[in-house]
Amino acid sequence: MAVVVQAESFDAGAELNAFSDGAGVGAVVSFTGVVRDTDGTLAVMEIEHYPGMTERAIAGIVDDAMARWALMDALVIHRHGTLLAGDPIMMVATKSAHRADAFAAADFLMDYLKSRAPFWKKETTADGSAWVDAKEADEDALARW
Amino acid sequence: MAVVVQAESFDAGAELNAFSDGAGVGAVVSFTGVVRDTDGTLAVMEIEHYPGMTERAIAGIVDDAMARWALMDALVIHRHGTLLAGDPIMMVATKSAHRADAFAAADFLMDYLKSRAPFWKKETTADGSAWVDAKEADEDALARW
Amino acid sequence: MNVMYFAWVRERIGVPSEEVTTGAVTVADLVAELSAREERYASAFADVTALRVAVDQELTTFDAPLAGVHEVAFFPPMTGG
Amino acid sequence: MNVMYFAWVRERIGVPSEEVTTGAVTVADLVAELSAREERYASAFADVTALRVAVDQELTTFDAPLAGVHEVAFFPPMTGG
Repeated sequence: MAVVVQAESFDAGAELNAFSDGAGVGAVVSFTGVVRDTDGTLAVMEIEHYPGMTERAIAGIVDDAMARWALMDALVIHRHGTLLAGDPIMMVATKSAHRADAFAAADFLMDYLKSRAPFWKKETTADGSAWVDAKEADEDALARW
Repeated sequence: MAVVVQAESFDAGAELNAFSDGAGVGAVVSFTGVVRDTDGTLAVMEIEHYPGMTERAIAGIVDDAMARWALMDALVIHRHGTLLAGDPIMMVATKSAHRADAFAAADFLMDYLKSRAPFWKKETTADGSAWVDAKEADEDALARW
Repeated sequence: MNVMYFAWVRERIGVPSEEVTTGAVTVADLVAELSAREERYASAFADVTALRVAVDQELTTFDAPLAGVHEVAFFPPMTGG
Repeated sequence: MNVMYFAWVRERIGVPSEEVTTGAVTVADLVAELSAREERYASAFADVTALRVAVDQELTTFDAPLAGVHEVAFFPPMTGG
């Protein structure tokens, strides 16, 4: 298991390739979250986090995923600090013998990281800055698991 | 949409990076299938396909996915010919504004490619060669959609 | 019409494809006609529930009509992905 | 104990963290004590249903006891991923 919390950018493709090796691996799933600029007005996205708790919360979520599905490994990278539209925010990867485990675990990791890892996003546009509200749908998504 | 059927290997990380760009993209999901050597005895995997129908069947499956989910794009790469343990067999990638669409579409594409794209795998071990049987679970998985 | 065979169907019949002149009305009729012709066909088609068929590169069923068809392919369930 | 604030809670209270000496038995008691102290706390804690709390870096509820606790953090619902 690898959990990385960093301000620096990362290369999702290089991370995927480095992660994919291993005896018995048949299926690798990755998710990359990108700073989305819905209407072309986003200047910056700032991501605040809770150092210490962040790593601990993510490791706990990854432990849960490893216990629930037959995974060979899981990777989480999550950035904080100032990001621009199109920048990679975070990445999850899972690997398993079979596709169903790799898919379900990656989906689960994303749902829990979204609502249970201590990150907060603030968007700045020409109109000013605003904290991104948590969506009810994201909290509801946890009930799937 | 890109559908690639080829004998040559491919670089999943490079493909993922080339695929991930685009205005409004917030979520990119990839699946990579790898030749799995369960007990260390696999010599080669041969993948036979039906040229012409293969491209047509995959394009039909991708069209279905693009119609069902809000995708900005989808990519399918699938190899045929002779592969060794650890080699990448195929890859699916989807991108969307939101993670739920990207995940569901990639999962759907995999289920349909598994049972509806005309590929057949043959495994050769020290004990000889055998065609891989389709699993009932793979056919059943289609009922999810 | 061009008749194609894949995977173990190809191996049992011994050729990947062949030109067949037939008056068969449906795929099932063609299967019966080929099976009556030689043991290698009878062996490949012994259990059609273990087979799939595509007509002009579209998956279909064994009761599909053959009028105007250019290409019929027989193969086991697919194992892509 | 060390009390931390994140996102708009931090902005309203005006500091990222502070050392608080308190006899509060639960998180809710601490919230009441801080809210009574100054308007900026009252404003940040006006609607605790819009807040989450972590005690020693574990998410918990507002009725959690504070005995032996080193760190309490208040923040809005998380928006990671």
